[in-house]
Amino acid sequence: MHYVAIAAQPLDVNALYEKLKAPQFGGIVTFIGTVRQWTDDVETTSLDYTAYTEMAVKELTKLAVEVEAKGANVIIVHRVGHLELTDEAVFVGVAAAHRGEAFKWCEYLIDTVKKQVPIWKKEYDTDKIRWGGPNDVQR
Amino acid sequence: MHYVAIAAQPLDVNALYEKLKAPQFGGIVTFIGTVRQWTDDVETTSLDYTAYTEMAVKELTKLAVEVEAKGANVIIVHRVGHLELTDEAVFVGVAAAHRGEAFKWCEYLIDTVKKQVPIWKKEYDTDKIRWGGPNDVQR
Amino acid sequence: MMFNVKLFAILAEQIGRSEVELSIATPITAATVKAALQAQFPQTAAVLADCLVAINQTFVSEEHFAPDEVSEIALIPPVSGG
Amino acid sequence: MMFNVKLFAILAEQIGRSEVELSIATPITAATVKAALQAQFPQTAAVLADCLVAINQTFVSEEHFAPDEVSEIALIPPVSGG
Repeated sequence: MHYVAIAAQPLDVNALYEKLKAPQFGGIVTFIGTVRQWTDDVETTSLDYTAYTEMAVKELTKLAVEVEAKGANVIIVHRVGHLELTDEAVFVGVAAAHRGEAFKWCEYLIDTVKKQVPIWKKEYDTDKIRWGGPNDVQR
Repeated sequence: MHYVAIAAQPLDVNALYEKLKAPQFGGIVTFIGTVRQWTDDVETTSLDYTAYTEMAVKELTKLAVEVEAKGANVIIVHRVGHLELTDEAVFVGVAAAHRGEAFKWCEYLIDTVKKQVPIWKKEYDTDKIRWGGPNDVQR
Repeated sequence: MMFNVKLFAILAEQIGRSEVELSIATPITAATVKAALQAQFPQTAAVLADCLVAINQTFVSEEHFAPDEVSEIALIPPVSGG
Repeated sequence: MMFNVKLFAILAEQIGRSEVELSIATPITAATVKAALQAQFPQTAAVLADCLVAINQTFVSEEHFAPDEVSEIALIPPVSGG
């Protein structure tokens, strides 16, 4: 059963992981995006995430339902608010029968979240503030 | 800095995850293998894992060092002993600068662990006991 | 007709508000929404070029909407979650 | 010469021991180790066909070892970790 959310509080990674476990699934893949200090020669000190929350939850739900229909448990939670270095920005977890599917579906989900879910990053770098970061491509 | 182990006690997934975090890494991918109930029409009730522990640790260390040399933190811990359904058998975690690398390296590590690290599964199925499981191919 | 339009991220920052009331030509499409914002806030033109439009919390492009089909309009700057 | 050889998993179960002392022809190779086990425990032939040999905790195949180079020998049935 999927669980998706936009969260104003720090992500409880362990609690989210525990929700994925089930006897029919043998492979659990999680992706956790954390706030990184360096992007090439740009140094980040902190981030603010904002979201169009209601629409973001709808988009996340669509994605989770799509992957769960193939046979999986899916969890996607994205943080909003102010984040410091190493704080968790996003948790994407997939439990599936076999590991190949779990890897493939987890990567698909985070790739798609980054492309089409209405969430925005305002990045505080040491040289200036950037909406979307220095290289707003798939990284 | 890598951490590898053969563990006789249940895996503390959260503590292992926490070891991966670092300001230079923005993408953390973990694979957790859990004891699955069904493999096609074979029902598993529990497993015993045994290892050639000293050699297994050497093999895991080689793998971790190889991947960390590309720029990553790596954790690989495999459980031995008696496991029940949904218990964690293996934790493989990779923290890297970008998510594509973290996915690729994590999958490479678990694929390779399953192929060449001296660890063995004795599977208690409802019809009989199987060394290696019903389909000892990459699943 | 007058509609409230939600703004986010860099667009909200540029205009200093998270919602504006705009006069939008009907039938409503992504293009008429964008044209309405640009008419009232020409300084948004560069950002607006990269924005998407969501009507009733769904991305739209060529679709046409009658006024009574529209309960929520939003301008979506390039997303950067994850 | 006599050497202790470690056994694991199904092989240990078949023989009922986790280590056996075997007379192995020198120089030592994967083939001489396997031949030695099969000579003493012919019932292991089928399993042995799929086994690898580790000398000093490293998989070996064609390499030759003098007796004084060998500190540990193990027979490795098909692994099934993960």
